Amino acid sequence: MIRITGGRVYDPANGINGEVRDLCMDGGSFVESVEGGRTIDATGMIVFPGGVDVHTHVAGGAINFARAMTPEDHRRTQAFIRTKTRRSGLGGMAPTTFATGYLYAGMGWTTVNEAAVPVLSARHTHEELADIPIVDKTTLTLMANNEIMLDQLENGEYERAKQVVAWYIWAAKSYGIKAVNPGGVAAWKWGKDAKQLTSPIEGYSKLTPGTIVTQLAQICEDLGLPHPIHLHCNNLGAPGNISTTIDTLKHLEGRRAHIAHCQYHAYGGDDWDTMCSETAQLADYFNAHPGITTDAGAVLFGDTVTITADGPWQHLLYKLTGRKWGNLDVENETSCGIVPYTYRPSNLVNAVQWASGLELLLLIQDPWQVFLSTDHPNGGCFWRYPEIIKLLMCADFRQECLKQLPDKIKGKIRLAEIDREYTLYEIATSMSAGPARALGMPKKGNLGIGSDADVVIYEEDEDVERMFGHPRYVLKGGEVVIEDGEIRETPEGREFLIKPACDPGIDDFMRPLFEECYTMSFENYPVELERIEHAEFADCLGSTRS
Amino acid sequence: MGGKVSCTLGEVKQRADFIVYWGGNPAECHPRHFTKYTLMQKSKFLPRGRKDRTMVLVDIRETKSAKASDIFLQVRPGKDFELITILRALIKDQNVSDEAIADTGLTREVLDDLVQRMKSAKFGCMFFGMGLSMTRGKHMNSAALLTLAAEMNAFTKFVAMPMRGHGNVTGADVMMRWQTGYPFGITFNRGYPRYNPGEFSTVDVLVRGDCDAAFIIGADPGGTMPQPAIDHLKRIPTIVLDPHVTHTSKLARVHITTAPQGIAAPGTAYRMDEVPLPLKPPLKSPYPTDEYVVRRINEAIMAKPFWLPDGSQPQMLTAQV
Amino acid sequence: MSLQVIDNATCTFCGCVCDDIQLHYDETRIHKANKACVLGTAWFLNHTVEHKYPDALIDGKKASLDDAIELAATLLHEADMPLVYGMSNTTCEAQKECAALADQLGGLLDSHTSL
Amino acid sequence: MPVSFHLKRQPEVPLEAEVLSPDRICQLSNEEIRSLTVYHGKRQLPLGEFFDVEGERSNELEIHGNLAKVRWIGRAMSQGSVTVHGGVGMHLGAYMSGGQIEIHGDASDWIGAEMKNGLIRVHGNAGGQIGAAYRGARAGMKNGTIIVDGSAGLEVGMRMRRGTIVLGGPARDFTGLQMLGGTIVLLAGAEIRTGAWMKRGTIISLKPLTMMPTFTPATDYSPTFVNLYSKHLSLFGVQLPYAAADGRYRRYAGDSSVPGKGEILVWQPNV
Repeated sequence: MIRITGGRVYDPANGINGEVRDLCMDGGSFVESVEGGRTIDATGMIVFPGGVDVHTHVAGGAINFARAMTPEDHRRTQAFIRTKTRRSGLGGMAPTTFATGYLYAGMGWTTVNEAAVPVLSARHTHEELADIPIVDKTTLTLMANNEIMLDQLENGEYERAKQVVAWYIWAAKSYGIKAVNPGGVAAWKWGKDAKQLTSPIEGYSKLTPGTIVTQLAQICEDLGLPHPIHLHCNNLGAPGNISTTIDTLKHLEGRRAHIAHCQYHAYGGDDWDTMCSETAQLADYFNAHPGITTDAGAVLFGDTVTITADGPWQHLLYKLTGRKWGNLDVENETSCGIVPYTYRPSNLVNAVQWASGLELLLLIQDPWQVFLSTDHPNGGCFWRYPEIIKLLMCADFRQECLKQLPDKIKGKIRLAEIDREYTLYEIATSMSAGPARALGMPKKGNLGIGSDADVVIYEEDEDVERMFGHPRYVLKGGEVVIEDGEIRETPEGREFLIKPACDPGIDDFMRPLFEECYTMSFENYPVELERIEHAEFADCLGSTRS
Repeated sequence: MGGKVSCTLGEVKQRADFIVYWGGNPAECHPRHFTKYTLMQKSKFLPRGRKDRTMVLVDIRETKSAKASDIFLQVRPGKDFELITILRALIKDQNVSDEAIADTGLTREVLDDLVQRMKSAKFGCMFFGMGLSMTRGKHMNSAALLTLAAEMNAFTKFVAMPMRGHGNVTGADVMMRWQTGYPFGITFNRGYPRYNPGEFSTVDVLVRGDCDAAFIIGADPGGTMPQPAIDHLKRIPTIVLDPHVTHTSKLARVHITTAPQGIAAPGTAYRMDEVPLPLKPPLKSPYPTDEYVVRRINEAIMAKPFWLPDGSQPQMLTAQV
Repeated sequence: MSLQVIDNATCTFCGCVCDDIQLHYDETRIHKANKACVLGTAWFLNHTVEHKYPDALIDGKKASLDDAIELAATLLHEADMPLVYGMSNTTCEAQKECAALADQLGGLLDSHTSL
Repeated sequence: MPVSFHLKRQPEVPLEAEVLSPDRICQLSNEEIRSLTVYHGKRQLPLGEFFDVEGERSNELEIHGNLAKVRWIGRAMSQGSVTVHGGVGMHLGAYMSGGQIEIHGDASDWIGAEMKNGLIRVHGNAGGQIGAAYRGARAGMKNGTIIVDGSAGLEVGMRMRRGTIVLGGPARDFTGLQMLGGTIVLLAGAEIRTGAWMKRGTIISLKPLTMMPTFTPATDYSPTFVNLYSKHLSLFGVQLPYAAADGRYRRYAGDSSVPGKGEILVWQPNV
């Protein structure tokens, strides 16, 4: 039992904007009142719901590949020393599992969404998630290049495709689906890509990326997934890709959707020399369509390692940078590529990317629609979020940063003309309330009675980056996990999953198709429920769990 | 800087029309590799199965696997690194002299043909075994082949992967990466993981006599390592966990018999392509599992005083240099 | 007595980790391993539930499991530079305990890969 | 007055003693020096447990004893000098950016790994990975000079970017592996795969080498820079032949597999 008293509370989901309120928690949830227990005096402090990361890559084959590829970064990065009860770990571009939990909790984030899980190695992802302490987790299954599913769409078998998707979600014990470069990764398996939404995909006669986008979004709606389609559009990172992105959004019209890391999809220009920001166009679309959400995928200058299921893009990046390249294609399902990268302010392309991420966060008016993310580790590491918060809250600081960009940037970006500054209320929306709502997690991202008692308490500080980087207290499930910058407790987090309704005959349908393209036994493929540590079921919309 | 470009075995099964085995003998060491994953399978992309695939075997001697191959290339012992480096040059149309090629035991005609086949493949895959990774040059030989595969992607789809032996060695590699950031050769003596193969790798540690106790599980260095390493294991307190009393058990202070994995111990094992698979043990062993025994040892140590003083800080980070 | 059957059992003898083996077994041993290769068959059929070895040995003499665990813990705890090595022929679950052991000991952690 | 250290207790396991560096010692009193922490395996112990220490507050260090198990001496030092009478363990002068190290005895692996500047002189034999990059790093030594009178091990100068390595004795395999720049001088040759995958840089060998197949002989000549280089190296007592009357250098270019623009010069004496 804990009572937090006297703090200025920011709880956008409940419309509370900086009012002084007391919070009580017991048994992991907020309650009306408690008798006894600890009291935390938060007088003069700022109280937020724990952060929710809607799009990150913290566990599974891809990030683990990145860890193996970057020993030089582990040697220089933040190290967490072993204590009697706490495991050691390394931070950096691709933190180890234990350190991932410490770092997220250390800046007040208490829920993370691992946004790319191939079903074939979902067991591996869950094993890693079990080793990430403190935070609660969800996972999204990679679907838009699954050949069994694509074959159904190619043949016009929508209902079958829906069943296949439901089967895969349950096999992976995941929370929803992620669509990466629809059709493009399947083409990459032949060394090709899919850039046009309306052209048939390599290896198919009719199927286009556009069809995949529309139908997959509809499948998510029909299955009642709490989180809508989570879409990584085609043509990521390419100059002039704004037209693809807008075209994709039009294919989604009328449906719910979450567009991942939109910064990477908002460029104009014809080539690397003429590449410029087209964020205004994209932001206008979002402003006119309140039903879709997005996360920024903001870029921060410095070293990182890029990992994405977008194999073709990574091969291009490898050729551009001449640095290390890792690639792992997963049978029938997806691919992933890994390339270490350094974003430099002096590099015109990087400068456009840096500005674009911030522009989107600032030009999309409603913070319930655009969320804080760096697409960790692609645009920058998640533990650098406080830097972004400072850039959003301090227009002067932004202007200062703009000065380090090359002169040629003039005319390519809009950032210099934007004077909007985020309020604390808007930050709380973008880092917690908004992503929780988009993920369909009613007990996250708010401080209402009955919700999960995940709280972060900041001591007010003129230096916003320091304030958000070093919370005074972090509570997870009603337990103090961080106090005065020290890790106090490292409880295990929970994993949320769904069981979408599924035709019982689907197993018989899947088996022969499965055996044709996979190399493991059909029976051994689905992740056993008992492997998920602290599994918690979420309900699908408009249906009760079957 | 090259890289590591790989895929799961199902991709090979479905797509690979060009398969190279380098320094490995799957016919005898991974008997089902051909039939289950690579050569014999039919798929929608390769409907005629074996007929739609070309297999090349590169080795220093004609092993049983040569029978399964379309092309057998006998490389002179110790010339693998040179041969792969020549191929890297040839795919980029760089000039290499006939004498230099002849020195590897092969001819220009053979290599030109190989390069032409590699480039015209739709999906190439190279597997390498211990004949490559354990001979002179070691990790650089593996790096050479991985780099060649990465560079081949300028022309067509190409991947490479090691043919790992020893059951779940891949699982150890994968798990250590997520828990420590490094795949092997790790020390925790400063309270956090540090990595340096050659310094913290077991053979080197034992031969130099750097450790003063050893805990050996699921391996038998007493039967496989060089004599100076074995001699050091005899000198220090060694603890062995194994389903059998092994060579190492015989020189150890403590041996504990455990249940064999997958036969009497449940859990997970990783395939060579890093796909995790569940174990389904049929038998009930009279012995406890490794997992149980190591957890008990961990608990017993937890009850003893902790070695690292409070307030210890990381000191060996290069960021501090 | 009729044999029990497990379908799609996983063989961990080599890196192929085939998971389509059909095992026929009774309380004491595995009698048949369908689909397994010659190496896998030998691996499955050579193990029995027989109490072939002592539970534990200390300095070559039979000892109880508890004594062996306590002595192992003491020896490792006293060492200045203990080594945790191997982990090829064991489960991931046991491997995780081994990593926890090396972390707790402040020792070295290494697998077969480094050879 | 240099601070002098005499090894009094032989470590049983590796002793990590990065505190044996002028930067760490130069401001400290004798007592403070003795209480600096070293790692005997995982145990944190005071330096005084292993060494008798005489003197204080100096950036000149003199160390006596068989230090084969003592690692990281002179790590990241930027000034002063370290002189060792006896052998030393791994990582001698790794990351150093200035000052000098002189070893009257043998050294081990990773001497001057990723060093930025300074001088390391070993009068005995050395191990492998001299001036190399640690695993995964893009570049090894960035500048400075390493001179080993005796032999060396594998991967000498791996991925070095600038600076000079001179080996009096023979080196083993992969000398100059993936070299990016700088110079390696081999007075007694090397085993195989010298210059493999080099991108740029120069390797000079006074003895015949087994060349990688991806190196092409270009010309036999007497390059003027060897003349200048020899004069520079004569400061360290190293002589390179350059007089046309004595012979010429055969220049090999490679490694064409990269493709790289490195060069290997092999001395061809007139007979």
